[in-house]
Amino acid sequence: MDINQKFTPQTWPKHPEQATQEGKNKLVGLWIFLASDTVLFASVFATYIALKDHGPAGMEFAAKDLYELPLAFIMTMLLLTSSLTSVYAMYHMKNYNFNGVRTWMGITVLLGLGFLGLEIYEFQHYVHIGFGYTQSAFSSAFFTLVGMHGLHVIIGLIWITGLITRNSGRGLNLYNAPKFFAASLYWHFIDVVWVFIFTVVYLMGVLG
Amino acid sequence: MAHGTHVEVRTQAQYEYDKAQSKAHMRKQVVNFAIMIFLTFIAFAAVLSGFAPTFIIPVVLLLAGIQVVLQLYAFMHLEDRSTHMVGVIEFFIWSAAFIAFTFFVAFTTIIWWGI
Amino acid sequence: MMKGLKKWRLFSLLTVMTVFLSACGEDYLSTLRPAGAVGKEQLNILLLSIVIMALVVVVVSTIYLVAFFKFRRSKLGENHMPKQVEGSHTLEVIWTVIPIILLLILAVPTLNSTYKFADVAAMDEVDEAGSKTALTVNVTAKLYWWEFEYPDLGIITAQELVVPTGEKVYFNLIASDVKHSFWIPSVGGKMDTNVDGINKFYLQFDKESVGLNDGEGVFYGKCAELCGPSHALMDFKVKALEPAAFDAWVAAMKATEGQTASADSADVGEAAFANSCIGCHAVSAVAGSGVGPNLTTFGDRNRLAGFMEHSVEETTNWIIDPEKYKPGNTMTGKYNVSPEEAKAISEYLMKLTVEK
Amino acid sequence: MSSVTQKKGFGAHVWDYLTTVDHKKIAIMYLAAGTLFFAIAGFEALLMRIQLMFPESDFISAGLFNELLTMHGTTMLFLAATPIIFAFMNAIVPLQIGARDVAFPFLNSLGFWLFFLGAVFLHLSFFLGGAPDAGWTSYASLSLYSPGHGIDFYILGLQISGAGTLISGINFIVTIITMRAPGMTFMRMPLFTWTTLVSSSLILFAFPPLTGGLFLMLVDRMFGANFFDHTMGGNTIIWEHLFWIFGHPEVYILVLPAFGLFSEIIPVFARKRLFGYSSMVFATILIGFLGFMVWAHHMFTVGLGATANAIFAVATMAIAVPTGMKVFNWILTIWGGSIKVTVPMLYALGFIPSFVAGGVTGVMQATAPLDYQLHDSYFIVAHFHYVIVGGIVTGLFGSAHFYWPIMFNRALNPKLGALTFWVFFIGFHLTFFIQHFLGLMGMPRRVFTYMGGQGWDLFNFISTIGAIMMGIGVVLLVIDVLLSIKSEPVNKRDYWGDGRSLEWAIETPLPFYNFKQTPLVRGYDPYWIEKEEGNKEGMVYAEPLGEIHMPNNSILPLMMSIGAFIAAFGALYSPWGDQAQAGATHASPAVSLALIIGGLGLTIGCMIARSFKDDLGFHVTVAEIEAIESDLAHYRATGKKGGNK
Ligand code: HEA
Ligand code: HEA
Ligand code: HEC
Ligand code: CUA
Ligand SMILES: [Cu+2]
Repeated sequence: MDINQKFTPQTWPKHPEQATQEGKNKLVGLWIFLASDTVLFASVFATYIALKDHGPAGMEFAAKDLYELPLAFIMTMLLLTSSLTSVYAMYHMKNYNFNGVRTWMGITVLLGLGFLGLEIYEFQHYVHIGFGYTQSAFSSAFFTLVGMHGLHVIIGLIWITGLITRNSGRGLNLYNAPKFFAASLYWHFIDVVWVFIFTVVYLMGVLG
Repeated sequence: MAHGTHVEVRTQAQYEYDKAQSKAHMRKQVVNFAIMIFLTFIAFAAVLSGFAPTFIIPVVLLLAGIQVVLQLYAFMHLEDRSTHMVGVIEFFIWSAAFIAFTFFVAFTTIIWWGI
Repeated sequence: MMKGLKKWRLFSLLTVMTVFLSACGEDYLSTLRPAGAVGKEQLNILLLSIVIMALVVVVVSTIYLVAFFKFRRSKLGENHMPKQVEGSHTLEVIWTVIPIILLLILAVPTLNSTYKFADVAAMDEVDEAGSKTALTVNVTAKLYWWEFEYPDLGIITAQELVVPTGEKVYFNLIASDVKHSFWIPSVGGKMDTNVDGINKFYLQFDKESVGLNDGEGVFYGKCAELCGPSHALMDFKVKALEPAAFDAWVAAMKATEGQTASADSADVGEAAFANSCIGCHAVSAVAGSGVGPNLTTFGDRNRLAGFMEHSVEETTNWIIDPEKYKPGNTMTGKYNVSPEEAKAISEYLMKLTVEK
Repeated sequence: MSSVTQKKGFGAHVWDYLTTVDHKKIAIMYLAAGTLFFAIAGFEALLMRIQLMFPESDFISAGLFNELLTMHGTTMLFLAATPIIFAFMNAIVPLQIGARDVAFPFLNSLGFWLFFLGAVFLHLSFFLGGAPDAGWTSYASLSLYSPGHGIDFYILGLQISGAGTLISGINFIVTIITMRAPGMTFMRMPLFTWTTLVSSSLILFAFPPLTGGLFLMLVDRMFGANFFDHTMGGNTIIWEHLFWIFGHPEVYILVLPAFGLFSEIIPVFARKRLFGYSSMVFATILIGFLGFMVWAHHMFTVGLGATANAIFAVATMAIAVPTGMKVFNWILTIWGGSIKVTVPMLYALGFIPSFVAGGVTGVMQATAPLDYQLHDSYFIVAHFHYVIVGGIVTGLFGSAHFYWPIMFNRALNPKLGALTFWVFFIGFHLTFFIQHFLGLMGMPRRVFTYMGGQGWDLFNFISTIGAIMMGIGVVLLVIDVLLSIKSEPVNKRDYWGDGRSLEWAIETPLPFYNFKQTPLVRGYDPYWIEKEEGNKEGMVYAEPLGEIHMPNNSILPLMMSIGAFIAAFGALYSPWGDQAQAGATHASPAVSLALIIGGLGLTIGCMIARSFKDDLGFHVTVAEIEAIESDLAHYRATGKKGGNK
């Protein structure tokens, strides 16, 4: 594989992300990793469910009164939309349009940043009203679960930003195509996890 | 490790065809996206509707399940059967989902109902 | 005829095994010499499973040895080329079905006993007068000692559990610091004492403990969950009394209500005890849970602190430096007594008894 | 370029190993590290056994005993058995599937260094205030209570080495899925490759719960969270579940590859195709699957309720069926074969009855109401040492003799090997058989001493004698290994004469790129097929001789692991947790933060450096390949290196 190999839209393979052995390895590897990460999240999710609303005698905070749905809804919309924008980026990658990739990945990052900002605001708010990390088993479980997702968001953002910066000068090639594709898969996975977080934590939390 | 990559040059006709295909595919993705948004709306609305939690909880969980399948198969391209080793990947992902499911069941039943 | 013969064979195998196994271990401690219904049922499952397992091991080993000796290259010649077989469906079916059958045989008593041993519904049953029909003991495991409370009788004791024979005794189990596990091997299986919540189960004592182990007259109980340095020493003892004797014991225990040690006593031991020890150790059986073991029946104990020789001398040594005997125990360093006082206290403690 | 053609100084050799991404060298490092930790953990076992030789002995103190116990169990499972198995996977699997290396050579090296530095970190606890002492299971109530930093070392050490294990697991899965030579379909893969795949998948799904559980305990102890503190609403049973969701699959993670190794050894020395190949594959997958559904059989006495106990009891028993399928298939492979009793075969033959004996006691424990008696008694200790020593350790010792020629181009001494086997094997049964009865006679496990006169004295004494014999056996094995360094090189393919799978088709010593051309696989047991057809070349090839693309060495994996190692100290001495409040030594917030951020910064910095510097590997030209091959031929013929210029 030659990193300087030049392509035209016509010579650009239909599946650029899988045109090389390295690309295939990378994608299978990432999927396998996601399977593993799913189980990691499942462990923490299950712990959260078991500890929901459990705290020392006289604990003030219960999920029911704590969560605010409008905020969760906006966050969900941001993340869902960012999933679509990263699909757009992949669409342009297949068409050998690096500018398209860059623009849509950029938008994805912005949406992700918005999500992250809201999450930080939310955490900050909870701590402010006295629902801190060491408050109760419930608070520890909440912050750990949602925070772990937030950490994934941060990693995803760094990853995508890094890819755009690194490759902005040299455009698409068969060496970086699988990298973009892998980053976008990872980003979708973050969205998948969030679907469960807003359902299990926020929606079911508000239901009591 | 592979040797240099063997690159095929597509004919103009093939290229046009692929391009049209992928455009159509992208339109489908937008529809998928609309469905996801719609499902999210229903889930939030259901919770605010004030029905009994015993009814709403299964519904929102089901909606979440549908969204996840959409993400996996549409956005993450699992439906593309030409993906390298896609069957094996599916096997691993669904195994993970199954194991995750057993954790939920175990933790919701035996931890608090048993003791 | 064939069937009868088989039954007879199985039966004699079982007898031989029972005799062999019961030669193993001491009657106050061994799971192989059970002294109660629960333990007996568990021993029966053990025997059944050993028979099945021995069968499996013998069959496998036989086929394997035959194969091994029959097909040595030294016998077949260096150049012998065996036939390259792929497998056999018939054989595969056989060795799938037979194990399944064996496991099903084992599964029946498993399910049966699992539900039976977990059935503690009788704990809440009351007679017409509204008092409980079954005896319940609250067991609290603490670093490294055991507290036994009889909630319906209003008495409490430590280190030595006293129970009546011939009836089911129910237990509420909990730990107050770290997890332990409550086990009386010769009476029945164990149950953990968690810190998070109460576990319930029952045991039945069918044999009086009087004649056991050369006059000591107790069953041995063990802590079966690693709980720190002195886990190995967290033993307790069990006295199983016939119902009348048990009732007498309960009455004697109740009679200790209000008993205490006086700081003004002429007995140097009692006075010193009242000054240094009474904060943790009660000397009345009608008292709440304590920081240290309730010592009302100390004079009746068979062991000191669960495992040491029960004598004035050893008690004195214990009081002077418990850490030496039970590393990590929670009594160490919480009081100050001279060796002379310690000896006097020991003598005083030996006089605390309800049984004589 | 080639390691054969150039003479190198000592420093260059060390550097070569620190930076290598070659699966064969990583295998050797895994083997060396694993053996070191096996010796340490075995030594700890000997100390424990000597303490238990006589009642009321005061050879070692109660606290130290608990530390030895914990470190013995933890080290044996995570730091001895796992790496030695990884050593064989690394050395053999790429050869068996005809690949040049694993899918991610860089990650392979990272996995090793994370494992190794995590292991070193854990062992530093002995010198920094005391080792962990809550058992390898580290149940939450006791491990939160435990003073000092022992448990913190356990958490962080396992977290780091566990990450390494997970990375290696993913790597093997991808390697086996994507890197097989043409013609190597899934149903033609040798069983060791299959068991590696299934066992790696178990790692994939079982390690995350451990990582999760350890993380919860980490924040509980070091950062004031409350997952397991019941006074704050926490629940210690969650730890038990997470631990055993991991812990049960873990034992199959270890035993499946051992099964795979025996499935390689037995057909070779029976000179016969593995009986029931497809049912062996099926059984392996089934065991892996069932392995996830039975974890609560370690928790029968916890009080989960009758229904949970009943379900888990029956599910556990079910595992006997696929395992039995495997046992019978091995025996039927022997049946009708032509058995040559070599040292590896001795181990295989000793394995079958020992493992069955251990397996059936497992089924007895699965019988929940009976387990109320057996749980946490020496019966359990007997059970798991029978399956572990009888199954895994025999597998590893046997494979060491079996694969030594491929890994080192030397053979171990057969006479000494047989002696080792007998001493070790007899010692093993002496040690552990008798422990079944100790358990039934009421002896709990994890006791540092026992009072005399409870009927346990004689059996404990015998058990210790057996352990000493095992120790002698291990020392003999080590002597054997040392002697082999000076022995004649093997210099040939198919050392045992009856090799069947691809790894036997290459002449030793192996060039760093393995097969010079990718082989074409024409059926199950490909090398056997070629031999049957009289192919003297070894294999037929799927491609003409051409340029070979190989990965570059890199020091970054080691640097990244060092970063994690440093950060772990920052967390260990964190001033924010309950530990610090309880008075254990701790650092100031600034120092702790500096270590955490600095360490993780080093790790992340290396990652960024890695992704910003394109690493495309290098190409070995046809001329170079030919030179290397002729060098090797020259070496094989004359015993001299680099003669051919
Ligand atoms: C390599 C490791 C290994 C393996 C392979 C096994 C295999 C099995 N184990 Fe074991 N086990 C451990 C390692 C292992 N175990 C460890 C380390 C512990 C203790 C952990 C701790 O507490 O520290 C433990 C503890 C343990 C317990 C918990 C006991 C307790 O603490 O109370 C149980 C209970 O069910 C159990 C069951 C089983 C079963 C049913 C199998 C089965 O897989 C065995 C199947 C095999 C056979 C049955 C033999 C071959 C089959 C045939 C020949 C067919 C015919 C057979 C029949 C019909 C029976 N094991
Ligand atoms: C892979 C797993 C494995 C292996 C191989 C072993 C091997 C051995 N184990 Fe281990 N053991 C466990 C895993 C293992 N164990 C686990 C998980 C526990 C439970 C821990 C817990 O409860 O938390 C346990 C617990 C355990 C106990 C119970 C302790 C207790 O409950 O109180 C005992 C006691 O007899 C014991 C003994 C032995 C012995 C004698 C060996 C022998 O086979 C060891 C043989 C090896 C040697 C003797 C080494 C010889 C080497 C030297 C002498 C050094 C030579 C030096 C050089 C060459 C430089 N083990
Ligand atoms: C801090 C509370 C505390 C104080 C003060 C204390 N003890 Fe104890 N004592 C304990 C505890 C806890 C144990 C159980 C130790 C164990 O077995 O691990 C115990 C055990 C004993 C035992 C053995 C009990 C048995 O049933 O076998 C004796 C005897 C005893 N203490 C006597 C004394 C005397 C005498 C003093 C005063 C000089 C004293 N204790 C002061 C807490 C205390
Ligand atoms: Cu209490 Cu062990
Ligand atoms: Cu298990």
